[in-house]
Amino acid sequence: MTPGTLVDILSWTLMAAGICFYLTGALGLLRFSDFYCRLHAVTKTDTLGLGFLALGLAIASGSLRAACYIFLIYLIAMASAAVNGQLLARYKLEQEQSQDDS
Amino acid sequence: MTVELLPDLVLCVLLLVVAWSALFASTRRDAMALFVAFGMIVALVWARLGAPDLALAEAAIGAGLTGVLLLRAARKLPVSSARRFDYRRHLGALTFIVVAVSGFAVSIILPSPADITANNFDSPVAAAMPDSGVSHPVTAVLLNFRAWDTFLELLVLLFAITGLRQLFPIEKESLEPARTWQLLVSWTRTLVPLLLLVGAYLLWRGSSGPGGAFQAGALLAAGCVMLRITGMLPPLHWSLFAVRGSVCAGTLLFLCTAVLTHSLGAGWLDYPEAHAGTLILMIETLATLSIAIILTLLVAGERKDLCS
Amino acid sequence: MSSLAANSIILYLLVAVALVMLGLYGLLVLKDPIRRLIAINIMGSGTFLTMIAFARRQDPPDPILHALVVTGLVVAISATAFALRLILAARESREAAASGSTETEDE
Amino acid sequence: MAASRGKRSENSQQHGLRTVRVLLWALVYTATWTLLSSGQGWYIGIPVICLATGLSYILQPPSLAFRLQHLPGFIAYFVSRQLLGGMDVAKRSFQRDATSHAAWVHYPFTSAALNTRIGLSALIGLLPGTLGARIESDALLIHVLDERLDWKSEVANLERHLSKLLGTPARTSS
Repeated sequence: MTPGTLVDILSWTLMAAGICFYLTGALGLLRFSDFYCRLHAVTKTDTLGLGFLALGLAIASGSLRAACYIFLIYLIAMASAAVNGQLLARYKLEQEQSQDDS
Repeated sequence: MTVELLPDLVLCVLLLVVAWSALFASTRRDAMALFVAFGMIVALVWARLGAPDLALAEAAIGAGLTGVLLLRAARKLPVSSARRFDYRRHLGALTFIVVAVSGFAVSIILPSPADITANNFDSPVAAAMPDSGVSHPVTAVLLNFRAWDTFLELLVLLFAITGLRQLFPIEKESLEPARTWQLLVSWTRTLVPLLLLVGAYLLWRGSSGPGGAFQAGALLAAGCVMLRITGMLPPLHWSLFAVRGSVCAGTLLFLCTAVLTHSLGAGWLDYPEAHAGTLILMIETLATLSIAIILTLLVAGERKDLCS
Repeated sequence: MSSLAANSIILYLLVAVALVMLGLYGLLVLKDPIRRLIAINIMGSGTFLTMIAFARRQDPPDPILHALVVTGLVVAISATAFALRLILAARESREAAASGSTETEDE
Repeated sequence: MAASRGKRSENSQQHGLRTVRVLLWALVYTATWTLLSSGQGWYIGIPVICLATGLSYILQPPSLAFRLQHLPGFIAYFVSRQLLGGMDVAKRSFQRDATSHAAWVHYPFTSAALNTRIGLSALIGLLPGTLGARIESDALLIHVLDERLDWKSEVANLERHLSKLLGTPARTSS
């Protein structure tokens, strides 16, 4: 087995794992009962799925610059997922509270 | 049927399903969220069809800014009443559309079905590229070969903002600054300088690859909208010269260039070859500024922005 | 950039026609102004898709059509913003007429 | 990156601190531009980096000054927990009543620094079973997927790691 195929296998495995996480996240989105639980499903599995996908792509690209690119995108995507998760939860929460008040 | 067709099929089915649900979702809020999702899928389709410029523009404009625009408007509208389903009306509409549109499509395709996908002509752009001053064909078309289109399009933006100003006096206060949302504020502080950087990169990149004034302007506008929402940017009062100046800057420079090139004898917007690159960069920079400010005003503008 | 199979281009063209039909259908049967606006935007996407699919027939894709669609996108969003303002203004003036005063009320 | 820790009492010192922070961000911007443009186009790059730096002087983004020696430990901890978090949700999406024990809980901060608190509230969303919603004076409102799990030590662990990384001392027990 040449190193090239080994790298291929590794990157494809990582990407497949990433896609599996996305799929379970989508499943959770469909099956979980309320808004907040769905938010859990989306934030966690999506960042993890993206992480695996990014790692797989970075390995497959074989160039340092592309890998840095992908890492930068991943960092920003992860941060925005974390921020968005909280902001959505808070928005929904405050909407519900203001409805209770009125 | 080949394996290559599979991603296209998936994208197409997704596109149609999401378009359908964006139109007929049970609540208006769902409809708008699905429309934003539709924008994202369209961006994917552009990427698949080899149009990265469009994918960038669509992701920033079609999905991002349109979403903010719709959500803001929806807050001021009452909850939509339940739909009554009138079968006869629907059936009539459906029949009319299927007959009309497919009749039109068939009348175009049938005479020469092979011509539809045949590549039997060469774009004149490739031949003219060396004279354009930039090396990216889309930018060359936008700012050199068809500069009139871009100029008129800036005018369309100007018209939109003027129209908006005419309509504003009726509205009351709306945008509530989310100043107390500490995380949002911190995130905005972190992200906005980066958006500026990436926007400038897209502008620079436009001369040799995907990117350009429209994409950069949309990114900058996104940053400005974030700043407005968190209350870190003061209202863009129309009375301020800087605001009016930046709204008109792109159009004015285009106009000056047109007059200058005409008076120098080359013809309207016919750039001298030696300076084409520099001129395009200047026009693009000012156009980016104009587009960013106009889009910000269109999306997040409110009474105190536009009518004071 | 490898060229796309002819079948794919035909597929995208068909989808473009379907999108236009869908948008038109929505425009005819829907009452809610915001949904109608979405319908118009979907029709616009169908039109853009036609242009880009045609552009893809050659390799590299035809930049003229791409450039036209880039401008089209910006025109589309300014039209959307303007239409939303019109919708809101129409509603506000209707409300003002109903309440008999110039004041509009928030819900 | 230098560890920076300063009393906020003196105005000039605070000003110096602000400058250091902004300079760190300027480094980040320069690195980003170099990466994006592969080291070209400085005639636009340099003015834009200056602009972005000026902008961050006005906006004051969160400080980048953290303790480098704690970074590997933090990354290892965070990635491993994130992996667990993703697996947890993946496992739950196959269960029948996965969300029947979801609840709202309050977590009292042990750290007083604002940076740590904001970072904690954002990052907590990526750990197993927790999602921050709002900072309420001295506590964080958290939505947990399963209140029977030990969410408290989960959050406390992250807070400890974050305090170490950012160099903000934990508040003495009150």
